Amino acid sequence: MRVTVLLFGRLHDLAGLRELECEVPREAAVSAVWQAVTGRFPAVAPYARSVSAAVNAEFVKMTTAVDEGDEVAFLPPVAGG
Amino acid sequence: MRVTVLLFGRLHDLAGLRELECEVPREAAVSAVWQAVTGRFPAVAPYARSVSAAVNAEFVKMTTAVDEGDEVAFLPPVAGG
Amino acid sequence: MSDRRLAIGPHVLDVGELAALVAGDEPGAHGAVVTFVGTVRNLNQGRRVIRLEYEAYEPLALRAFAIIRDEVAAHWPSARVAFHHRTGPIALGEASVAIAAASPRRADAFAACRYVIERLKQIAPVWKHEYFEDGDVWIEGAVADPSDEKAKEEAFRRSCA
Amino acid sequence: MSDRRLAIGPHVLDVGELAALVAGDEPGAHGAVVTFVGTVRNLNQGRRVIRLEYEAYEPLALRAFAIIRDEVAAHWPSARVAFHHRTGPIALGEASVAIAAASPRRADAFAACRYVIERLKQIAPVWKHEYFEDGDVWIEGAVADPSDEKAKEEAFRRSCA
Repeated sequence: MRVTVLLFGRLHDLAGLRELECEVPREAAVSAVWQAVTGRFPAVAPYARSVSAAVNAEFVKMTTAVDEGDEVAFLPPVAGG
Repeated sequence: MRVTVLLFGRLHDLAGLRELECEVPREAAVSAVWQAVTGRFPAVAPYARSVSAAVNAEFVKMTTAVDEGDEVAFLPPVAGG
Repeated sequence: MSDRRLAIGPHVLDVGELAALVAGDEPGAHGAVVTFVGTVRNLNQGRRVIRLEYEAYEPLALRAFAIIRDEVAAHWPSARVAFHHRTGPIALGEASVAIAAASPRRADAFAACRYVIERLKQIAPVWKHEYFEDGDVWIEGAVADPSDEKAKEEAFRRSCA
Repeated sequence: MSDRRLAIGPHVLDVGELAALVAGDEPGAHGAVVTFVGTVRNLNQGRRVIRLEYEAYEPLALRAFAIIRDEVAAHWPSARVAFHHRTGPIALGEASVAIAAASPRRADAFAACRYVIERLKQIAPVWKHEYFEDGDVWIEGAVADPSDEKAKEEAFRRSCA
């Protein structure tokens, strides 16, 4: 199934884009989407331990399952304020 | 010698005035001025333990000596803010 | 459900507006209003910043803001908070974040205001891109996880409640 | 020596003006500005206040303000503070005191701002006269003694430095 992936902050600099489509197996977890992203853009792989994620603009765990058409966002460590 | 006394807050309500002249002995302390005030206005006497004082717009102790013409202010407990 | 008290976007911040939003309608209902404004600094770790941009994931930021607002309500039921975060390029000296907190008790207003900025720094999906004479850097702080109890406790501790 | 950052009188308070005074001239020199506004409350210990007046010994108040400003400078050398107190009749919901504190570090700005309001309540020669439907009362708080070390420590403790 297909999901939309959003990359923020330094992740989009490293990947060279902000948004992409990913094919992942049915019932894939967010972590599988991340694997697909790092497969295409090895430069983002060092963020494996510090990345967090959101699905359809809700914070989720990497173990959360995604659905067809979901918007999956990967967030490097934040620096608001 | 003569000093000017200022009474603030509830003290002037109790005394019925905000400013008065007091005769005190040479080298009198602020506490002697307070005694003179309570002699004239016994209603303020209960403030003996909570009153603080200033001479010529500087905070002082009750033991500080006053001079001819000084402005001696008596301050009930404060409530700024 | 829209809440004018929570916003993120490229508009210039107005902390006075936020203070008015939390001060309430009834005259004198709140005794204390505390505000915080974070401005863009011209120095970061000894380097002179010449330009700066904030990027945000806006819909998720609004979720994070609502989470923070609800945490404040749980800790300080009498406190009301409003806060806006700016995005895009921000000139040096201008505000990137503005917070207002009101409560009948000043201790609660201070604590709620401080808690909001601590939590924003922990979980708001906002990223800061600093440009220097000779390069640029993405500032990265906390791993954003609203359910991290240790982070919440640290924010609460810093708010000195 | 006049200092626009410290004032007491019957004028309406403008906390935005105070924030601008401490924010400094150099763009981005200060990272955090915290303000406090104390507004007149319509309830005091269960009684409905209908009118309220502040009285002050203004020259001594300015001395007290300078003492507080200097204590802040000793505790938080990077912080700058400005604060104004209003006197005379004040309508419910209006501000009686406004404080602004700026520092490169938000912890210092919060602490300095909180310290100022705690010290003002301890030593500023200001008295509050509250009028109710059925009477009036002079609110009395602390015995004003700037040299009282215990009071200073309590204010410092509350500022959570």
